[in-house]
Amino acid sequence: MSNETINGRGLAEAERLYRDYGIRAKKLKEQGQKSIAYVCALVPLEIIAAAGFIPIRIRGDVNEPITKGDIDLETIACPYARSCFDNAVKGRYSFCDGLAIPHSCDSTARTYSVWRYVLNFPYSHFINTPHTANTSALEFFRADLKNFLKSLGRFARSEITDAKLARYVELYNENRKKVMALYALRKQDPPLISGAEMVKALVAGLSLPVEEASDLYDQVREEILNRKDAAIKKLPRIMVVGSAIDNHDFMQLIEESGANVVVDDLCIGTREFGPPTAVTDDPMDGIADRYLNRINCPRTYREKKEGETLEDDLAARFGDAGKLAKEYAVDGVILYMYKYCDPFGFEIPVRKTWFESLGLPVLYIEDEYSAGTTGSLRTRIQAFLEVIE
Amino acid sequence: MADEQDAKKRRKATEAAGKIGGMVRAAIGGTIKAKQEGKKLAYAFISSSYDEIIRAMDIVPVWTENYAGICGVKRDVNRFLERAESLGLSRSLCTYALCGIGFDQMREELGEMPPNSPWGGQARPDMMLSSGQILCDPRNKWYQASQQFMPDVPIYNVGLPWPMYEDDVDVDDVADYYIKHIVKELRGLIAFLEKQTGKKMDYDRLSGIVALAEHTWDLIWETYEMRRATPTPMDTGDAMNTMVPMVFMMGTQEAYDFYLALKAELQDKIDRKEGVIEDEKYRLLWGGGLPSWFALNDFNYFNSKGAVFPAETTYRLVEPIERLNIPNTSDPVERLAWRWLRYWTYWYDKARKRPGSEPDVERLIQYIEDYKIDGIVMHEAFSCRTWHLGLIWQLNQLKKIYRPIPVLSLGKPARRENPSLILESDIIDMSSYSEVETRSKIDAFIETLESLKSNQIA
Amino acid sequence: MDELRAGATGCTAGIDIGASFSKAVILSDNRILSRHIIPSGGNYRHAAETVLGAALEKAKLSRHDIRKIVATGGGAANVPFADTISSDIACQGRGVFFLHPSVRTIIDVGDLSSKVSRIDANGRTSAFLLSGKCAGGSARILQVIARVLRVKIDEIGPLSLKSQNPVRFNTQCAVFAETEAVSRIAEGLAKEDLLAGIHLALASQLYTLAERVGMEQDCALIGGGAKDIGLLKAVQEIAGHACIVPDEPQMMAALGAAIIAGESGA
Amino acid sequence: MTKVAIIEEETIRCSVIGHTGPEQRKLAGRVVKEALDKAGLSMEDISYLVATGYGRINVPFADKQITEISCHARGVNALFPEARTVIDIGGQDVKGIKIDGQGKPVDFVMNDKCAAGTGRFLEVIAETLGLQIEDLSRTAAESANPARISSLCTVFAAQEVASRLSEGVPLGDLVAGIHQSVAERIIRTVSRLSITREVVITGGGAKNGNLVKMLADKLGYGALVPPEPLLSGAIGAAMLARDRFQKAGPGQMLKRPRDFGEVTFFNA
Ligand SMILES: Nc1ncnc2c1ncn2[C@@H]1O[C@H](COP(=O)(O)OP(=O)(O)O)[C@@H](O)[C@H]1O
Ligand SMILES: Nc1ncnc2c1ncn2[C@@H]1O[C@H](COP(=O)(O)OP(=O)(O)O)[C@@H](O)[C@H]1O
Ligand code: SF4
Ligand code: SF4
Ligand code: SF4
Repeated sequence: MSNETINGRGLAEAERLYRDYGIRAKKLKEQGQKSIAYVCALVPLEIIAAAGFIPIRIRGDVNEPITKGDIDLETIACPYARSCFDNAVKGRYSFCDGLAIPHSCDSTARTYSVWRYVLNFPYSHFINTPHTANTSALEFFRADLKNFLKSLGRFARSEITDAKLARYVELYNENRKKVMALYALRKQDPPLISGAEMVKALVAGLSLPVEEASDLYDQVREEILNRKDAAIKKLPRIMVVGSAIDNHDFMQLIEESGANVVVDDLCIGTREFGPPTAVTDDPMDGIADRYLNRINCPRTYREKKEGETLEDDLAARFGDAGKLAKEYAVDGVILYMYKYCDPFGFEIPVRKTWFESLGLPVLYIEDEYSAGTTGSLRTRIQAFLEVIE
Repeated sequence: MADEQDAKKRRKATEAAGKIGGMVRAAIGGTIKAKQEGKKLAYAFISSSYDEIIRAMDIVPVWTENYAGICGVKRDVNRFLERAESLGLSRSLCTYALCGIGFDQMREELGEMPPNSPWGGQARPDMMLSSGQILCDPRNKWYQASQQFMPDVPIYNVGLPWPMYEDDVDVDDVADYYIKHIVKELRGLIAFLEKQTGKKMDYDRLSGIVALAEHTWDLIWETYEMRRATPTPMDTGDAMNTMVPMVFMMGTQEAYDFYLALKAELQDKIDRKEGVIEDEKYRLLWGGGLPSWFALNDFNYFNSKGAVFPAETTYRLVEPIERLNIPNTSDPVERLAWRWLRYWTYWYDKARKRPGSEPDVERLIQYIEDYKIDGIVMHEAFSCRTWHLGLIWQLNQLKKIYRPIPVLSLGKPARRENPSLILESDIIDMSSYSEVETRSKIDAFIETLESLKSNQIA
Repeated sequence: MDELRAGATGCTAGIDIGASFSKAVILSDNRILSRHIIPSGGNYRHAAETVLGAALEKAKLSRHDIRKIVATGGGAANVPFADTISSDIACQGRGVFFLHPSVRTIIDVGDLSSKVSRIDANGRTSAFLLSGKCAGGSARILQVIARVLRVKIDEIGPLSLKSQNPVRFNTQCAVFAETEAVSRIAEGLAKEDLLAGIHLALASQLYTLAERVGMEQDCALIGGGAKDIGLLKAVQEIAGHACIVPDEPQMMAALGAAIIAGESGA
Repeated sequence: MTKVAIIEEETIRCSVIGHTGPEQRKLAGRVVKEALDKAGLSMEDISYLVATGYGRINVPFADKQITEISCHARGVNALFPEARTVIDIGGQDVKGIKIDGQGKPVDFVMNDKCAAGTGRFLEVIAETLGLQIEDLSRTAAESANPARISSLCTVFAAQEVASRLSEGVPLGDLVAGIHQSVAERIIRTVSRLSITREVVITGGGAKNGNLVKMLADKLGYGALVPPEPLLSGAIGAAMLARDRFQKAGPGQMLKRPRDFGEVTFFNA
């Protein structure tokens, strides 16, 4: 199957799918295959896939000035969300049949109506992901996901059985495992795959049916393992921590400045691909649990337990990232945030404190989601690397 | 000469609005005093459906947004914003939160109130009540950020969702699991407060306070409706003051009495046909956004140009209780939950009847009609996404779906053009505000209204 | 000539004191008798005197012949002899409507700021937006670049049209644009490609502003920037349709002011 | 401005400051030659050469490019070992750098998007008023009553200043107001770091005594200024060059011919 669906191999194929994003889904559409566009890692892909749709993650484009999107959306939304919206308004996702938006943050939730009306997809749905993570919230979320499932089922005119859900839980878990296997190639020094290559591969996969994405990741891995001429040198090892990065430009900038990006805590990165969905009797239990409790995004409030010290609390909130930093032997951390991103913004001081307490130097960058900022970022990054040296 | 003219046109503020300054000062002073007396203080966010619960537990709320607003009015925010920035917080975040965090950090570091704090300062809390509702990220993260330098102060985060407006989802179909969750969150809050105070909740007392609050809701709603009179007896400039008891004192007798007095005053003004200004030429709707607290004078400027604001969407946080269709229940917590859900979904059914409409747009249309509105004014504060995202779109949508009001169409089939002005500045950060520029925008807007009016007559 | 004199009892004048240029238009019975434009220089009051004087001279009139004078533009408050002041938005609207009654959207690219407005079928403004407190989205950047490239401002438009390959221009700041332009040229970039890139960047800002008030097919580009054919092309490209540039696009506000002066009673 | 410093062991052998035109590459070569001539040295005598600053990539004959952040930190540390915060006011940007006792930067912030609040702002105002940049400080000192400048934007502010001057506002008051405005912006940028003493102000802006005084007023304590603030970056670069050379050990550095690469772009 893989050879028939994916022409070209590994990195080259990833590059093609990354550049011509959505091309595969457009092709499949000719055969009647429908897809649902979505924003944010908090949308349960298992449900969309089980309903018979390809989930297509909406991307921004750092090289494309935001124009049409600004007509309906205030510029005080985060620039990443604005760019995603701009691209959608410009018709890059018009091949999709529906839209799913979760309550990730103000920049997405408060603009749901704008997305819904301006893009005018035949189907749209808002997933009301709770902000707090307790048992009541989990129950609520489960009910809300059932509601999503029902609504999708109505649109698809088909019943979404538990067996189908369970099947996609399995497929997505497998997919996530393959991504993490790619990450493992970066534990070596120098890493076998660069940060920029990684972004391209991961993003490419987000526009494919999950089975094909898994194949793609396999092929990339195979190619990397056999690659003799990789130009990756031994350089300081950097971890990038922040909200969402879906263009390779930023990683490339870091790597051009004389460092290797070896791991991250990002969307379209380990935050999204790291945690698997628990296999439960009712698949929805595992799904609700993953998207509320396991995806460790600051938009979900995790409370400081009684009697916990501040250090305990930080360890509970950022321990995952800290573990990765250790596993991948990083030399420094770049905290990367978009302007107007409240969920991450309020955590910058504690995150900085936390990484510094692990002995890691931290560079904090607030960016605009535009390749236009490259020039001024270069100086900051180079200076940071000089500090690490 | 200009002064003379201004004097003639000078707006007549309500007496009620005049009382607010004193009330706020007393409230803030009161929290500091309460602290000294050993009462329990809680940092809290407005519009989080927990006012009655806090009051019933005798906890003294410290409204942190309010205090930031006060700093804004007093034009003393810079040192707190800069402090927050130096902690690593971006200036693009909610400036209320930045001001609050900056202030708290300074107080903690000094071990006392920062020198010359506006109105005596913001007292150190015994607990913090976050609001992880669908409304706003900063209220979900602000207190957590403050814990970095107040690790001993516990937080309870109340997560209160409501369903988003969808074409194909009826609120009643989902209300079940929403209510269940909201009730649990509120009960969790009660348990938390019981633990913090060592006292048990007195549910009869809570019921009493909920009932008082609901009477207050109705009363407030009536005062809003009274402003439909021509000339309007009160405008938004005043409402930005008179909202204080609604927002910060809900569930108290004082708030109820305040609105009782306001209602009587408005009735009196209506009977005497006394308007905000003598010669009311344009009726405007404050159609969204929080005001710039340091520039409330701009409302006077509008007034001096013959424009009044009989209505605003901002801070209109009540609907008539009866119309909320709250199911019968003797449990005050359940009642709170239903009121919450129904309030936020109040406009959904109306919106469903007009294709392309949306609850927020529907509300604008209703107010335009009820208050005989000539124009809309909105404010886009850069630091607050919550109240300011979607405004442009609402305006666009309004133009698209709203049928022309006959008087303005002048027999022509043209769409009604709603004149619009979007000011760009912030709630408390003055660095982005320019009075000259704002006023010249207002001038141009008034000219626009003038020419539309003259079209109407022609 | 006598005819003109005869009509002169009903003469009105509009004066637009802009940040960079001051303009005056003298109007009689809906006919333009004369118009004049001079650089504003540092002293607005002086500029107002001079530009009106010159316009009067062209029309062979004296101050007494003018029934009413309306001032507009950023420096309007400095015109002591004006009877009233009117906002530039209203004036532009009237001016454009006078010449091109079909126009519904007006994009004014002035020296310090850009303004976008919509007018209805009666020539009244129904909505408008101004660019912010940053000169980045205005015509000033064109002036700056012209200086860097050592070409006359009138030449940048034609030069830009030659570009096959517009670059992406990063700097929004009208001041730092100079530095970026200098170093890009030093890197060997062709002047026309740089210009075309700047035109695209500016046009896209203008377009977004225009779309916010509602851009319609019948659209006019005015102000000093409208004289730049490269900018015009870029705006049209992004908007996907043609834009009218009135004769003497810089004079629209002054013209409108003169019209408003004529309307407002005796 | 392009600056060159040559150091030998601990001492500065010589330094030269030249104007940065559009032809950076050509200029860098010329200024270095001038410095060498002054010191009586030739290029072969230079063991290691570090280029820094906005145009650092345009110095083809450098052994290494290092950001101005590290260089300023190092340079200031060499001059004032007690310094913990550096405020660098350049023409292209304003930077705040926190440094440790070794002169390593530990944190930094910069404003390089908007000319308001940079040295460039002052240049534009000086140009508008027909003053020399060197005279600004003195002119401002004449004022007891600084005018409030309401525009933040450089372009708007220049306009505002010009028209208020014509309204009869005294020149000194306007210039003082402009200084006030720049000082506020700088403090706003730099206070994103928690500023700790001692504070050193460098870069061209530090040559402006009035500006330095206003900054000190806002800080609430005095700030240190190097004898030639324009040179801190170049000195730091030279120190870092020496550090690198010493670390590598003599003979270890590759000696490659330094190409002065004169290039001119404006042949018109
Ligand atoms: N031929 C041209 N091409 C490009 N820009 C021009 C041209 N002529 C004038 N400008 C620009 O137009 C601006 C002046 O426009 P104007 O509408 O008169 O502004 P203002 O009324 O604010 O003075 C100046 O910034 C100038 O650079
Ligand atoms: N003699 C002087 N007096 C006052 N200010 C000066 C003087 N010389 C330079 N400056 C200021 O210094 C700035 C340039 O500083 P510099 O550190 O050389 O910047 P850069 O390295 O970015 O070119 C100028 O913009 C100007 O404001
Ligand atoms: S970057 Fe931040 S604000 Fe933007 S979409 Fe993500 S979480 Fe929301
Ligand atoms: S973002 Fe808006 S609603 Fe939220 S706390 Fe800030 S000002 Fe209030
Ligand atoms: S970026 Fe440039 S043009 Fe914009 S405000 Fe700053 S100085 Fe002015």
